[in-house]
Amino acid sequence: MELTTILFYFFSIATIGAAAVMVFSKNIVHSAFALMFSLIGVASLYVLLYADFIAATQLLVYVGGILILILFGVMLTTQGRSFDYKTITVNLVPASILSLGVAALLIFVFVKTDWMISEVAEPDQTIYDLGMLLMGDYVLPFIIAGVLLLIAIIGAILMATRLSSQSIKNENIE
Amino acid sequence: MINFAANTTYTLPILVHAAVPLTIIVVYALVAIWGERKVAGFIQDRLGPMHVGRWHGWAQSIADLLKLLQKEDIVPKDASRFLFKFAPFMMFAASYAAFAVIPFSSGYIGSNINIGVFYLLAVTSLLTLSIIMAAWASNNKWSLLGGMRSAAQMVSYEVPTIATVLTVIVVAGSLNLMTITEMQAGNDILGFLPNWLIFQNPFLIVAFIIFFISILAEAHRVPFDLPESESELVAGYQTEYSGIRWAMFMLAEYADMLLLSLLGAVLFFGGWNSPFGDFMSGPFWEFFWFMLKGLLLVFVMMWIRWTLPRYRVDQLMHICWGILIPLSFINLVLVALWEVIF
Amino acid sequence: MTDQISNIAEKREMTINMGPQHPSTHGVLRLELDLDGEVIKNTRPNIGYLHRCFEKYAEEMDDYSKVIPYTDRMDYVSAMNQEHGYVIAVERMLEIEVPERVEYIRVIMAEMQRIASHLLGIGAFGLDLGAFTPFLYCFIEREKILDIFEKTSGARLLYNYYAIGGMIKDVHPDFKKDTNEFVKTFRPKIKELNDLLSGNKIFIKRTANIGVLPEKVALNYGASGPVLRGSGVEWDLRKNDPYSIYDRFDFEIPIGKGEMGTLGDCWDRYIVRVREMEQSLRIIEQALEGMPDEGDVTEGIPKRIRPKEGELYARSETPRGELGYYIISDKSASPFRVKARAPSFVHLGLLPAISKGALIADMVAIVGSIDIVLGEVDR
Amino acid sequence: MKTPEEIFNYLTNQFGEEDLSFESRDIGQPWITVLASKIREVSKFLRDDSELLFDTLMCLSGIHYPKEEELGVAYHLHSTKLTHNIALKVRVPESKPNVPSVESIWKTANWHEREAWDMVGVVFDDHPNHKRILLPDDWEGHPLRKDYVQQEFYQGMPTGE
Repeated sequence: MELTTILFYFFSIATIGAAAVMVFSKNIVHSAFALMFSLIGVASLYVLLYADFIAATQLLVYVGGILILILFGVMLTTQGRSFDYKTITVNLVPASILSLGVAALLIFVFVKTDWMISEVAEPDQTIYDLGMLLMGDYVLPFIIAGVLLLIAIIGAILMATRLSSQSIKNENIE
Repeated sequence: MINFAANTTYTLPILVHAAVPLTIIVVYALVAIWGERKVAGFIQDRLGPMHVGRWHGWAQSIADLLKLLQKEDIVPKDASRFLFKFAPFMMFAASYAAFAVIPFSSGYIGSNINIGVFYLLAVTSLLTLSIIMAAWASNNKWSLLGGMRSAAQMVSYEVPTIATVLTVIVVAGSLNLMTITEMQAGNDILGFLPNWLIFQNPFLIVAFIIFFISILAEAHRVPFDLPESESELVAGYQTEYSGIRWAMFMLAEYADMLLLSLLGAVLFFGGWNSPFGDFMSGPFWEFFWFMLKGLLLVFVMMWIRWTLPRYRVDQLMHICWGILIPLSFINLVLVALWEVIF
Repeated sequence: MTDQISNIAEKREMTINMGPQHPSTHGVLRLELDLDGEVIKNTRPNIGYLHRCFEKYAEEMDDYSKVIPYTDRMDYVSAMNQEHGYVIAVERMLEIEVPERVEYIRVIMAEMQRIASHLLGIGAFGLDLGAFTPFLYCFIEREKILDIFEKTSGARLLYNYYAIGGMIKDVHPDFKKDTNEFVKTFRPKIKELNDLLSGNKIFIKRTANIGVLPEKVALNYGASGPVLRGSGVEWDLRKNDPYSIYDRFDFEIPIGKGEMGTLGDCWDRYIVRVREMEQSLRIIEQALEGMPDEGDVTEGIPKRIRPKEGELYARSETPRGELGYYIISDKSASPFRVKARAPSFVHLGLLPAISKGALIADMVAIVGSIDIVLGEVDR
Repeated sequence: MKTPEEIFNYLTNQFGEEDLSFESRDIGQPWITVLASKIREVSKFLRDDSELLFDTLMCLSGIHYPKEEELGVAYHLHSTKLTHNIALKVRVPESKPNVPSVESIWKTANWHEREAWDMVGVVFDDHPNHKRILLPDDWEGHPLRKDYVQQEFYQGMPTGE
């Protein structure tokens, strides 16, 4: 076996295992950290596919951004007590049926598709093409997404300042 | 079956490559901890360590390391055991992994990938998570408060860091740290100044100041050392740690300091380029110059550490969101304009 | 909508224990804080961890002078001032005069101790705010004072040097020279300290407008010393109710003026201490000049201390504020009741009032700025 | 600026002779003994009257008088505006040691009254937080009473040496 193959299986198993822990863990913070391992595993798989830019983006955005946001949300909304993060499973039967159906569908598609296997050569300019595409063909969606994010940030700031000016008020003393 | 014999051609160089930065980090950490004490001693009008190893207590950090190795590894009863034990190693792994793209000299770089800077920033964002992990797993309110603070701080200060790194990339036109370094060779500016980026564009001086303030915050150094501010939060996320795990945190912190300083050296001060053109160049001297630049920045961090008080958490956030981020974006535009005009 | 938000905010409260083992509570003090995020909603100080029954001991002693070593242990960073307060109280009960030279030595010792105590207070305050270096600079100077004390009394912290009616022994022959030397070298150090801390932007940001104590509140809570003066009240027992020979010296009472923020904030309380050190230097200089060279300091010590029946409340200005001794005598050799009114005890009592709405980091600044000594709070 | 005698005369004009008495001994300072039930009224007057203006309570001490089987509370007042001092004293029997709290008049009294309760056992009515302050909440007895006997065990731990 090649080293890359070993690494591929290692990261695949790690990703799937972490995902399983995330789903089955009763503790929501444990789930969040399992999600982290899963995301890092996916990033490693991207690296094995020579998609280094996507791998780094995966780390920066999902692990460094969204996951931290999730953890923040979990920790702040549970009133600061550190061990009250239990989750329970509801709607066991419909959920199982639905997920089994989706799984069957995916396996069916996986088996049925006529996969074309080709040897990937290591590209030496991954980001150059990406940049060209973003600033060329897809410049409009790119800018629209940027404006949307800007509006979201302004909205968030507006909401945050209103809330904090209410709660942080130095009360006068008698 | 795994055929190791066939793989030695791959595995051995990889292991050697991995070992080089590790050696540099460990040796640097031992020197830096001793150095920090000496700097503190000098600033505070005292001697610092003097006894261990006779000459100015040079062996003090080795003795400390041995002491830490022998200490009991305490895990609090209600802690989340796996995460508690894992967090320090993950933190060190994150800062260690980032060293892969640092060009130590023209002859040595761990991995010469195209997206060097981007990879470095992405990997260091794992530091934040490991701090949250340690903070939460300790099951201690002070730890949790410290973890939350540090997460907020690091996430915020990542923005100005990335924005200033972006200004350098605009000038350099590459994300590859090796390429960025190579293009700063030579001494052409005003006839004698080296072609370092900080001299190439006046707005990059502003960028460097913003960058340096942000890395102070990213590396949890005074005046932004709120996550572990000993007078308020006891020791922040490290409160419950002892022995080797605590040593791992310290190692990671010092490694992080060096990493960000070296990044600063690459981005603004010409990386491994000698300040005297061809004089004193060559792979070994390049390594010397590079480390010298990085350690100088580390020294400035220590100097600040022992001089200033620390900010409060809301003031810290205000500096980031209210001053550094707008300034860095305005600066980005100005740098770009300068590049277009000249 | 607003109601909902405030409801959520209320539910989010978390109670946290600051202390008894915490680096910035200056001893074994436990503060129960109700937090909303990092904003303090309520503070409940819990004290008594260092309680040693000073008052009970004082009543059990068979001699008034045996109480003096216990007064040292009340405020252990300004032991000389504690002794001074007790000694003048008993002397007033006995209605005795003390020799001239004794008075001068007492004043010099007390003022040196005031500088030493303020140095510790300021240094620790800086340390609370993360400035480590000023702390050590302060300690270097404090060390010099302690060296002078050690030469004379033999002890560095708990001196037992004052006696009722005199001093235990005469000062060391080098005393005058050493003290003059110290006064000369210390002035520039205050400037150094001002450069490092008082004028530091970050330090001002951390202390100005924080923990504001208005004048009226300060008086109602019985504040005294630098805490009261920081709120702009020109009140110093050395001037307003002179004891010993303080009326002979020319010095000013520094008060807070709200220079960096609101009147009565942490910075004001801090700067009052810095300026007080300068005034203490002035007093020491004048006292060294006026001190008689000859005179037996032990001759005035009475053999038998048995005050007549009566009671009095004698107060003196320690570095922390008004130290009062309320002593009741029933004609026996031991006091019937000794109550010590410790300034730190009173100042800690006003902590909940000035810390409402502050952040945890401000709490550290506030506790540091009122400069408590737990030995005195718990007695 | 008034002497204690003047303050006493001023007070008797306001409150009458029967509630107040002026006392002094061989040495030290004189004091005014006030009837326990009147202490809050008198305190309020002392604080607010324009000729007295006692804005600070310097000290509040609990005292045990074993011979008379009485508890006492001494109030030392002081005016920063007019720079005069006065001492008040309240005596109550051990069997019914209730004294109205002056916490609403001078906030200093809050902790001092708690200490007096803790050490001597004076009960302050209307105190907002009437708990022990220096000793643990479940401690037995009041140490500064002359007849105090230390409990042998505290929560299973021996208290002696």
